[in-house]
Amino acid sequence: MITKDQIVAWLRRCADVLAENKKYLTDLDAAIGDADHGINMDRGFTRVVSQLPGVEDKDIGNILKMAGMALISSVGGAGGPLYGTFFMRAGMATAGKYELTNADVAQLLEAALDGVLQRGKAKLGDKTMVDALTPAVEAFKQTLNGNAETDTLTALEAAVAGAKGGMEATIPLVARKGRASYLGERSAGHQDPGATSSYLLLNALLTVVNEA
Amino acid sequence: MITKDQIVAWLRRCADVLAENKKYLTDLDAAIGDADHGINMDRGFTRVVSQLPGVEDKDIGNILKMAGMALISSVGGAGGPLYGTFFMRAGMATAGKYELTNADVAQLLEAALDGVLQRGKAKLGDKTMVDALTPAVEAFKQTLNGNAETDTLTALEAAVAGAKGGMEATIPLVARKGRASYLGERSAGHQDPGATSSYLLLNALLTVVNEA
Amino acid sequence: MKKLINSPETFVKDSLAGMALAHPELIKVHYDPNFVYRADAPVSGKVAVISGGGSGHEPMHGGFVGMGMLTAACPGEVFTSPTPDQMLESAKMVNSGAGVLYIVKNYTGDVMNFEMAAELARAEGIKVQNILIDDDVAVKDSLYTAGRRGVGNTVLAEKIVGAAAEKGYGLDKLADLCRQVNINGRSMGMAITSCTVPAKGSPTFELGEEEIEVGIGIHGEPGIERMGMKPADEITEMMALSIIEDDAYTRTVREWDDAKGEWIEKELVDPPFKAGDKVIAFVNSMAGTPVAELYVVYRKLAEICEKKGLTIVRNLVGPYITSLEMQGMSITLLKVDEEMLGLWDAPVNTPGLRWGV
Amino acid sequence: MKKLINSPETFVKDSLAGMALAHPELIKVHYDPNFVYRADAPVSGKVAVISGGGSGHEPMHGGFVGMGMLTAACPGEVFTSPTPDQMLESAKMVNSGAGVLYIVKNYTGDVMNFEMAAELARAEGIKVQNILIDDDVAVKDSLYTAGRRGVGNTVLAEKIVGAAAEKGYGLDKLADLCRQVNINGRSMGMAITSCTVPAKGSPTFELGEEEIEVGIGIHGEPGIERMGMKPADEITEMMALSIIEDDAYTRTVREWDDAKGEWIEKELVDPPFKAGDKVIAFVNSMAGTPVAELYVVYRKLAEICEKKGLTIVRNLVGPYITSLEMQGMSITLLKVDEEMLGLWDAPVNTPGLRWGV
Ligand SMILES: Nc1ncnc2c1ncn2[C@@H]1O[C@H](COP(=O)(O)OP(=O)(O)O)[C@@H](O)[C@H]1O
Ligand SMILES: Nc1ncnc2c1ncn2[C@@H]1O[C@H](COP(=O)(O)OP(=O)(O)O)[C@@H](O)[C@H]1O
Ligand SMILES: [Mg+2]
Ligand SMILES: [Mg+2]
Ligand SMILES: [Mg+2]
Ligand SMILES: [Mg+2]
Repeated sequence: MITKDQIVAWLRRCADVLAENKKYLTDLDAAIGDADHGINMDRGFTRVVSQLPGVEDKDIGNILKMAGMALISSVGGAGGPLYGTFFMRAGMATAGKYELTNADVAQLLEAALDGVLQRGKAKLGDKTMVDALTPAVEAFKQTLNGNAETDTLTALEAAVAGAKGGMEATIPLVARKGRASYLGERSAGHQDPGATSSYLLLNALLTVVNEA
Repeated sequence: MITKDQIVAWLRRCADVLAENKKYLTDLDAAIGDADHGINMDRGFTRVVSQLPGVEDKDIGNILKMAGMALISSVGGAGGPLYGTFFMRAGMATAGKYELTNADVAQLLEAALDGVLQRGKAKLGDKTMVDALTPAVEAFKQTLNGNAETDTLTALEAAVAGAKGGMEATIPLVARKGRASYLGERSAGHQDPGATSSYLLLNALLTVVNEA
Repeated sequence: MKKLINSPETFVKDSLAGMALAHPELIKVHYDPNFVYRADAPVSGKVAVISGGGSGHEPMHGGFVGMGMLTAACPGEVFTSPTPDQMLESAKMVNSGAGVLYIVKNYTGDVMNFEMAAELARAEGIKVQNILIDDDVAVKDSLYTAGRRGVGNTVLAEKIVGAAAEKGYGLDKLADLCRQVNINGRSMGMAITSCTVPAKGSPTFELGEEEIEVGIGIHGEPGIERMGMKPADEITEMMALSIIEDDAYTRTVREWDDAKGEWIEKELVDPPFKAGDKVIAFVNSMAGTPVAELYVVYRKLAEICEKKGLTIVRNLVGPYITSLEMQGMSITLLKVDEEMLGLWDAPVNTPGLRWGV
Repeated sequence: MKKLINSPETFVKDSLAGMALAHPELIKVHYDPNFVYRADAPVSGKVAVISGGGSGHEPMHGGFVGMGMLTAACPGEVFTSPTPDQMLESAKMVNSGAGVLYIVKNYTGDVMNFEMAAELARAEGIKVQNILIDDDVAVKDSLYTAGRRGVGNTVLAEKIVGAAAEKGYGLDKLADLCRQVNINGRSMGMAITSCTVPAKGSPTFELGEEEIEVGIGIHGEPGIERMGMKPADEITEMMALSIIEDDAYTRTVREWDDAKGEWIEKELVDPPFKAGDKVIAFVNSMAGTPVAELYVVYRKLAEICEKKGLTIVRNLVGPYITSLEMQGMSITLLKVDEEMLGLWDAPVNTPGLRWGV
């Protein structure tokens, strides 16, 4: 079970984590992109947090949609539409809810990933955030599979482990989508910044749920 | 006595010396000017030498005037008009001659210096080529003074010593003319590039006469 | 990092404010969301031409807003694509009812943001078409990448399409023209020094004392090859030949099909240059390279074009699509027909480009 | 040293050749001696306006040759004043019989070479006047120096005087106008990085990672003060106030007295700015600073002018009088009356400046 307050705490936690990792993500992006991913994500979540007070008393769906809109209109670049879509779809999947069952969380994650896939048209192995998100969503669903009793924490731990594995697995890959793809073979040997921020966002959720 | 051939040898020698000292003069100019004096003088004397064949059989006056014209139309900057005028006036002072007595040389030097003074309006102590040329011309005349027997070499040696002293004496001076004057007090502590090239030119004449 | 800015955070807004103060008769600036628009917009009966992209490429795009060129421009953060709300709000501000053409440089971020903007604008009843510019021949294996980047040809497209909008071309005809300009233009860039993104504060890449990088993008994206410094003529020849001898180039783009009411995939083919072509030759500074050096490049480029049978009918030489303070240059050749040439010559009055007025 | 040149020796000529190829309808280039001249010169009945100076400041001066501005320009080697034969031959080529005005930046070399040229031209029966531009307020104690340097105001003078020549002003009236423009304009420059003279191959001066130099000249001459990097607003304020609050400035110049047939000394006084003045504001890039940063500076400059009661009636923002690839900028303010303003607005058609055509 994840409560509305935990969702709000998650978004604040995302802002903190991205502020802490601003330079790290930007440096990753400098190697194979244009050195702005950390700066963009930090700007985006600063905006999200600044708009939280206006929606904190609404349902989870509305809160996540607000986050999506805020990201879309403040991040820019590739990250903006992708993470914006991620949270918009997450919000649509949780419309009207004030707490989320494991099944709700699974739906949220699946819808969000679908949004990213539709918007960006990346496939697994293209060295993008999809490479972290896909195994995470898979692991979450698998952990639940036929086992309604599994607690959210365990499933989230599996998801985050999946994201981490996916993120690290981007290192040897040659990018086929986004700015890193211009480097061709030279993109191999570097961890993808978007996969890294995806891992950080999911890990932030785990931390929040863990603290409860 | 200085012969026409020695004058021709002098001009060639000037070209060699300036080529050798191109970087040195340019570095001096970088400190208090615009880093081109050596480059300019080298370009100028390369032009002089290239035009020598056309006038080598003419009189000293014509040869020196050619040098003046060549410098005027190839050096540019402050050095061009000043050294151009120097050699033009030297040429006018030696019109029709094929060899120069000590008195002729004194006249040549005096006329040349006068030209520089008229063109540039610098006074002694302004930290310019005038500071090397003036003591040189003075020393040459003084050495001859009332002593028609003095040989040219001795007088030239005195002149070059005068130029050297004048050149070195520019070091502590604050520039009041030319580009170095923009530095105000900051021009002190550096040797003037124009005074240095003047010393080199006179020393080249000494070398040539000495070799004879 | 040494730049004439007050802070990385205020750079884009301060610069927009200065531009607005300097050219009040040509442009206005809207803040939050940020966009530059024609002082006299909306222009009755005319299609609005809007472009945008990350900041740091000035005068492109904001400096190309004005009579005969862009109706509006959306500046993002430095090197970061702008956001859909900028594109939407500017469209609402300058749409005369004749519709909006978004000119989009082919970068993942720009493409996605402009697609979202188009969807939002359509939802508000505005007719919109997005046309891509993807002219950078330095991007190889484009089947496996995000495709060729949009670079120098964007400037030429904005001029030509802007003139056509001024002449009263309808949205579909304008989109056709923009697509024609895109497939007939090719570019390549090189860097002598790196740029420094203000928010990062250190150079994007490092080049040695005697090193250059050929094939870089306008955001300091790595190029094809790093090599020792060479005479300008050699560099120019290498780049000009890469452009002129580039094969037919095929790729799929997404455009909106108004009849079907959905995005469709379209295959576009750039025809290779051939002897007899008339071209506009554009030698562009990445900002830090002075115009005197651009003319050295232009001299050689003109010689090569002549040798290859291309007739340069017009040229543009200067810093028009820049990369912050980067030293380097790019070359663009655009094959033109009489229609495009007439539109190129048509009057233009913007902060960055002006003639005929 | 990394530059887009073929060699230091060929740089000036290659660049001139490229410019001639790019703008055949506007200009022609003569080699040995080198000068750029209007394609349609001599222009019957009009006084020829000729300027020149060291190369490395492009587009000034060659890029300002054309209808409504310069009739000819003499480029020297990089940062080295051109020679009298260039000035003489260009005068002979473009003189229509109405005489020649030499616009001379106040550097010892330029002054002497142009004086020699004037003497030579007069000997050939050409009416000539030399007018100095000396607007750099960074030069202090000018009683003990070669005086203030000619910098940004040169661009404005060439535009205004060129327009007046186009209108048919006679030589004396033109010389008067040029003198008026000179005494009413003041400038100041600053550098973020040094330039590198090609023949020298290394930077003229060294600035630290966080150092700037205020008061530099356009040849990398040292400035008034070296200081730590500051926000653009602070730098702009410091420079703008140095210009606006500069006292009356008195100096002696040499001009030719036609009646007396000799050079005479003339005392000229620059009146200080005062509230109510109308000014042209010119924010210039030393080349390496991109226009986006210039607008940041312009924003603050406009604010300061307003506070000081100066009305900016026109502005010019861009790289017009540069210093090779130097990063930095200069500010020029020129007090104008109705006559000058009308001449500023008059059509101009040159490679570097164009409007009204
Ligand atoms: N088509 C795509 N689908 C999914 N993710 C993508 C795609 N293109 C890029 N990305 C992700 O976006 C990240 C870069 O984001 P960011 O730096 O914010 O954008 P930009 O490349 O526009 O500067 C990449 O590391 C990658 O993970
Ligand atoms: N008015 C002057 N009279 C005499 N010599 C001068 C004058 N102005 C400058 N000089 C000399 O010229 C030298 C600089 O020459 P150069 O570097 O060729 O010219 P520029 O300063 O134009 O670059 C100075 O070192 C100085 O000796
Ligand atoms: Mg990025
Ligand atoms: Mg010098
Ligand atoms: Mg980006
Ligand atoms: Mg010089």
